Amino acid sequence: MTETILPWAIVFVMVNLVAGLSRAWKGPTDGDRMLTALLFGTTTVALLLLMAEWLGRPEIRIVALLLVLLATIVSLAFFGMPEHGENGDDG
Amino acid sequence: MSAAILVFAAAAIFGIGAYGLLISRHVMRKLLALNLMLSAVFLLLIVVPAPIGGQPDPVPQALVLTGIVIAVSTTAFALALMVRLFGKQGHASIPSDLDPRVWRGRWRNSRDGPDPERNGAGAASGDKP
Amino acid sequence: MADPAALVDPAGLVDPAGLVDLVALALLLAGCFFIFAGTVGMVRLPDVFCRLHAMTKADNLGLLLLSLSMALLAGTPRTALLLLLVWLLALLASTVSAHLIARHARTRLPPASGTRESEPES
Amino acid sequence: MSAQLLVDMLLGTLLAGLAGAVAFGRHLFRSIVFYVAFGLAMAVVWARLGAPDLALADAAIGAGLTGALMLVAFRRLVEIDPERAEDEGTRPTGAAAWIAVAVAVLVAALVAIVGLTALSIEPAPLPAGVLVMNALDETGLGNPITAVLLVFRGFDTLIEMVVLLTALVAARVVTSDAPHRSFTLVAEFDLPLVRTLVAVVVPLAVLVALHLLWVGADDPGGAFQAGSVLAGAGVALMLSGTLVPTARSRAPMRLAAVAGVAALSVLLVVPMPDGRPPLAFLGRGSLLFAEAAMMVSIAVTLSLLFAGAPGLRRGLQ
Repeated sequence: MTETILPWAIVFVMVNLVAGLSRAWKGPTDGDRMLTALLFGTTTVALLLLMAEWLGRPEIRIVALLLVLLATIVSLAFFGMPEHGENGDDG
Repeated sequence: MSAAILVFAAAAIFGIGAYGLLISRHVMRKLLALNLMLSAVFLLLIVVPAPIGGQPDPVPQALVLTGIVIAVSTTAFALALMVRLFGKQGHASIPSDLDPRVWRGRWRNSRDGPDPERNGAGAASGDKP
Repeated sequence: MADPAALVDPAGLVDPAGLVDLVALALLLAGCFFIFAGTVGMVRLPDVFCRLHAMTKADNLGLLLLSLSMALLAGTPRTALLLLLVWLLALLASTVSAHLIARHARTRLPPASGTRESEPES
Repeated sequence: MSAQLLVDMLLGTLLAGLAGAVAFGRHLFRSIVFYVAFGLAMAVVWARLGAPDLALADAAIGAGLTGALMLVAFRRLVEIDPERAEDEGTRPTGAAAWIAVAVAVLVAALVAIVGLTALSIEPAPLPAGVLVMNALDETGLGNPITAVLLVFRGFDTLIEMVVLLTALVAARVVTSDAPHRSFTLVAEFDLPLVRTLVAVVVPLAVLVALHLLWVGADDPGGAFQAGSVLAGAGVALMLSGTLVPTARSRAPMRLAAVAGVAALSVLLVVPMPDGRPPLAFLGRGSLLFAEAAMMVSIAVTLSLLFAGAPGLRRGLQ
């Protein structure tokens, strides 16, 4: 189980990660982009938990804990970002 | 094998960072590009030395660890500089070294005053509130 | 994606350790499914509010299932507690982030008109 | 293809793709978001490579601090002039753009060649890392990275701390005559959710930092990681309005900022006349003391750099 399936689960989660990033590129609003960062954070935590088990390294779980602890400060910094020049148009 | 893959990734990141550094004029973009190049160097430092006991060599690990912290502090300083620059000159761009128009402009600048192609922003606008 | 040979191990169904593995596998697959659902919502839904709604819930459920699976595999109460803490914090983080992003987006485009505008069928 | 190889290839591609998304494209805000994602991906790569110390530092800094730093700086630009915040001026086109592409490709090829060559040559019979591992027992430490930082390259670490302090002083000079504004963003609204978040996250972050400091001698962790985590907590406090930047710096703050340099220099220099190795005269206690001082210094320095102000005080909340 650990040997055979976990790496494939990791690959699957990573593919999800990449697919979700398309939203950060397309936008169209700043909120969408921040939302992708949020999704990226949650999925990365899942990825780290899987890796901790796969590689047999429990320290990686502390990394995941740190990520969830501090991931919010980016959203806090983003909140209320004023309107800026090119906001809203598709890129 | 996986080391080789990550060396290629580091090379790509370094190249992308170099491109961004050369092509962009906004200071923050240049900073982002510089940080990318830095990450590529960190990656190389960890991946290239032979692992010891299943772990990357501890000496470069220590170097990179301090490097990460130093990088964020210098970035913070550079960002403070950028905000000041923006307040002073009204935009946060510095001319790209690659643009022939800028070369011409510089030459003209040194001869007879400000460069008209910069929309007068460099010289006209003073310190904004 | 799963290796079928690992599953039909006949001893696995009798042996409690094998049973735990099986439950862990089921949870893992379910977790992957919900993460996938979150990604699909992220890519396909029409506007920020819908995406927020879909993504935060599906992803956190996926994370819960994955954490449960990993806790079963690791098998120690300490790890299980740590994973539970990680999940609770992730829940808190995405609650606050989603709230902030939604609030931010609402000052830009009022939800009613914004949703109607960007809905594909109208 | 083995799944392991596939994971590595995906990670490499993801990193390079994220780097591309940062460097290309017109929206600065989008580049910043992708840079945050890049920091997260770096943390995953460090975890994959078996370097949890780096993953810890990058999780705290790359994912939280740098992103918040960039966003706040960008926001300052937007507040001064929303029209020109993203203004790039004219980007090089034509021949100049091609020169940039050529240089980038050349540089990337060079890095790849150097890296691959370094991989293929026979490693030195006794690289520094092996020497460190062999001498690890004499230091009484279990974590070779902490041993390198404090025992084998202690003076190097001292200079790193000085660099950190220099960045703080330099930033202070730059911002000295600028108006100090608080982060009124979230604080203005006084959202109950944010208060809850801060009430949970900050004590936990302090706890994690102390844990990392305490186990750092033997397990992944140490002053740099713990300091980054504390700085993250400080940034959360500032962004929520619990701490407010002030124009006046008070003595405790300054002391905290120089504590690392002071403690490290004392502990490195005092044992020298006796011919004993640096940091040896108190055993593990002195190491823990030095690490604690460094942690406080790193946390305070990074927080003050984030605030862009000489001091901090409690906010209204």
